[in-house]
Amino acid sequence: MIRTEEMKLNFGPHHPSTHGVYRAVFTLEGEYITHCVNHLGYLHRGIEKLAESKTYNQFIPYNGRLDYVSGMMNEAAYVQAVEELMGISDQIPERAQYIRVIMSELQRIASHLVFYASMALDMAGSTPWFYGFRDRDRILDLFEMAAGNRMMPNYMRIGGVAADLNEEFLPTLRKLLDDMPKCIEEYNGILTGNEIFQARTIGVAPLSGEKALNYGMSGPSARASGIDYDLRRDEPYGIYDRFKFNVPVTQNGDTFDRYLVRLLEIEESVRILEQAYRDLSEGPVMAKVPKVIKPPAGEIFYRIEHSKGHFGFHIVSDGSNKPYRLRIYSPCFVNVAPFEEMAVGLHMQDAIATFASLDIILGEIDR
Amino acid sequence: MTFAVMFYVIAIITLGSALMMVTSTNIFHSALLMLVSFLGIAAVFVLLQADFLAAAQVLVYAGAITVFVIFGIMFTMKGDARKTNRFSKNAIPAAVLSLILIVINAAMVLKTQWPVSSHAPLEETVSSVAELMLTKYVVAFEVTAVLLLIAMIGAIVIVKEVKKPS
Amino acid sequence: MDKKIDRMALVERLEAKMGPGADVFEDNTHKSIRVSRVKLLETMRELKDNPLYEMDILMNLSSVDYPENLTVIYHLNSLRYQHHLTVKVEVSKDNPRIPSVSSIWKAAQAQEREVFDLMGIIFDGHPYLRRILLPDDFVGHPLRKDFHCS
Amino acid sequence: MDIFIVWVEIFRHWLTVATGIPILAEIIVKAALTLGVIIFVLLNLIVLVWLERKLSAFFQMRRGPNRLGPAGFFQFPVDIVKMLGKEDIVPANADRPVFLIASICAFLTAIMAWAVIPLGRGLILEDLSIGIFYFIAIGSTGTIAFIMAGFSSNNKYALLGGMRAAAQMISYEIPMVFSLLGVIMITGSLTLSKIVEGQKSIWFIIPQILAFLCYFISSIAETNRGPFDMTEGEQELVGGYFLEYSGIRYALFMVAEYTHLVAVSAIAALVFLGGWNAPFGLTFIPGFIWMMLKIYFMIFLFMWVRWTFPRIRIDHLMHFGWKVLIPVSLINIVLTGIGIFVFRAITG
Repeated sequence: MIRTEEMKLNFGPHHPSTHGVYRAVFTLEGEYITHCVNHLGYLHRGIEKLAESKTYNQFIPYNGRLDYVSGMMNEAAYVQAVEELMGISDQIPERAQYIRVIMSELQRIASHLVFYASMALDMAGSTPWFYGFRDRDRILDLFEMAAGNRMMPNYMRIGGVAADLNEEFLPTLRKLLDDMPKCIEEYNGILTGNEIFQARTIGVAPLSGEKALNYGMSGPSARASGIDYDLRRDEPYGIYDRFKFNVPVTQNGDTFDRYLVRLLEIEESVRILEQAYRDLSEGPVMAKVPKVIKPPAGEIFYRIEHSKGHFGFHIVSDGSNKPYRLRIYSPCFVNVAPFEEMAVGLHMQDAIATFASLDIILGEIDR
Repeated sequence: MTFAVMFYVIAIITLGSALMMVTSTNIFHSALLMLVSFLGIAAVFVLLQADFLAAAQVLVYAGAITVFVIFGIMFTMKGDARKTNRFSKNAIPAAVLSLILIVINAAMVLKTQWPVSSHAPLEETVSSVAELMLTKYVVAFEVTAVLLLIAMIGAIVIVKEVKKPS
Repeated sequence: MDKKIDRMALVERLEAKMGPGADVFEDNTHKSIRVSRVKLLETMRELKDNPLYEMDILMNLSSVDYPENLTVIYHLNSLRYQHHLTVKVEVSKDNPRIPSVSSIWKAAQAQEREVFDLMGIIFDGHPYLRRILLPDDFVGHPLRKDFHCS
Repeated sequence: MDIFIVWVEIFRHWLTVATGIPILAEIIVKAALTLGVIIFVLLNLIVLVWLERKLSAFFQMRRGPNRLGPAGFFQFPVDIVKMLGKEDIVPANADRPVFLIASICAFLTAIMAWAVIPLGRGLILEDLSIGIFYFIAIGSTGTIAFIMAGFSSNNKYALLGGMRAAAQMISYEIPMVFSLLGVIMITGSLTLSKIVEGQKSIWFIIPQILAFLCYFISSIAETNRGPFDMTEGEQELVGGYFLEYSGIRYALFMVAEYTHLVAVSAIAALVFLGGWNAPFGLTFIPGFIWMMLKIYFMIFLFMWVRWTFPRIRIDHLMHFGWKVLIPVSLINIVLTGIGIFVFRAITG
């Protein structure tokens, strides 16, 4: 038999499709992958160690640097974890709760739009990129109005949010919500229905629900494999029990499904936003919390449904004003692990599409 | 006069690249020099007013065969390209054989009475070639086609992996 | 769907099943159970396979450097019952070894590597225990309290 | 367009008188004409680079270049200065001579095709009797340049790009040739000017619509443009065969790509869109202008496709080439044969 030489190929750390500084070592036979090894840590900044030398409030800005396309949600997770640890989560004002939901859902849409854009770009469709980023930019404009910063908002506070919404915010949000259905139609029109896109994604790298569970996957990537688990619905945190929405679940777990679930989630987020916009009432945005945050000694593991999966903080407090240990449970770190197994047997082009469909942000993996 | 000059320039390029192809230690360079040699032959065809043959030479030999040769080299190469085309250990017998071949060829070239045509070159070479192929030489043409088909099927069978009985 | 798990009953049942030496007892914060590292693997397998608990998701695997010992903390979750359980295992600082649960949950593979990398706990039976976030030639384990950054 | 030919005749006459040696005058005229064609192609490039930027911007809701000159048209001198100013890097382990020659080869093979492409009646460098066959033969050697570049860079990504180039271009040459065969059967000639003359009454796109589609698709693959830009494959191969090239050598590859694009569009315009024949009897517009309009219409189609679709997978590409395009183009040949037979039977 004629045998071809196997070849080791470094995919990353500086490769256009690794979404950051991730590196995988592929063993290729022709262009098919026979073995894949993940290498992480190129963006490691030691945030967990840093947290031990920062007070609880000082740590808030670091959240934006974790998953840098969904800073608002990271912050929401962190402040809610600390509130839970302090036992003041029932004192948060109504308006602040609604603002948190609005920001989180806007951030979820923004994050999924980045996914949509980069997934298209990883398949060389550069036009959808601009459609995704057009609308993400409008969301970032909203963040700028509220928080003064677009990507690293530093907006959430322990006990509420930093500032009330300014008067422009709600009309702009209204306009965005009105435009969203048309925009979603555009996304579907330009990419979802495309024959080449479907040929390259449907049936590629299927991940069974069982395997996804065993790997501890969560969020849209797991829901694409038929795992019907969404913390917003199943273990509501904050005020999520007040909203009506569906949890999109698909069964095949292939690249196309992971893509589709996220697009459907954008629609559901718009629904939540509509309800939050309707129910938002006047009132204070900050509870009365002590100047120096000193949670009682104890520990907590608190998760939220982040745009990438279950994002959690495991905080151990010794009663001082700094966390004794702060562990960030990041969904991307968990979701990237099965890629080693999924990539085997794929064509290189498919491996890149599959990697994109996992929606990895390296800032969160390497922390 | 100009014709002769052009012929000798082309001949030197063709033969020179062929010689370099044999002596090069890098198999990839050898393949590329073979391409130059093929193009030189095409140029000779052009000089002989056989433009269709020249284009066919470029298309088949330069465009397809060289590419396939390089393709094969790419897939099967191991390690450093610079030492892929080692000299044969049987250099002396090879030299003797080549010498005999050259002598025979030269003798044949010198002995043959070359017919010289005084016809004007054909305007449409393609149609005359086609006519000859489909009338006088149709059997040879068809046999070649069948042979190529057999070769193709054989290649597919060789390359295709035999599935182990499970 | 019963979301709350009866921890007392669970602890008793586990203790009975695992026999002496398992050292299963409830934490004083009433939020987690503690297991001795000798019987960790068996307990975990029981927690995952027993249809009464079905802890099929290993969420967080973190570790804390307490003054007296190192503690590895597993946050387990069940998709079916949607209940959580926190399992803690104490490891001495002199000999930080603990059996790996990566054969039960693959989710543990990467996270155990991370704990090994940052906290220096060695997981016996892990398929490829190497540093994951830090470079391979890094000296020390940064999340230990005796590691100073400056 | 006739004015060009008149000029050339005047120039040739003047040279013959001035030098007194007809063959020398002939050589000088040919050299000048060749230079003229090269300059024409390079001028096209300027427009093409601008057009690609503007069109991609249009498809992506952007503005594109808009600072230098009207609508950013004078971006190109800045580009050229940038390209020339870059360091010409040769990787340490590269196969140096091959690496250096490859980019020039790519440019040469692309420009050589222009010897037989007429831009108007008589506006042709050499109206070969095997014109279209020459074009195909020269086009096939372009593959070698890509393989040379990919192989000599000593880079795994470049090597993969080169391998893809070889596989893809050889596969797509076949449907491209077959799709042109239908037209050749109708006109009974390989000469491009005769093919154009044959379209006086009806453009060949109408009887040969299948062939046109096959030609269009396979020529996208031949020119390595999206969605078939496997050899470049920025997302997976980081640029493919010209990954290690910089500065002017990289620019040469780009020039080759665009030159090839114009050539392929020109052939499409000549063979299927009636060449310099004016549609609807609008003969007061010179044929040269019509020809340019048709070429740019084809280029617009190429760009439209490129900026709309994501990249196809290489094995889908091969399957499509071998299992769809080749059978379809073969069927087209059979249909054309039957059509010619029926037509002859009717007209006698």
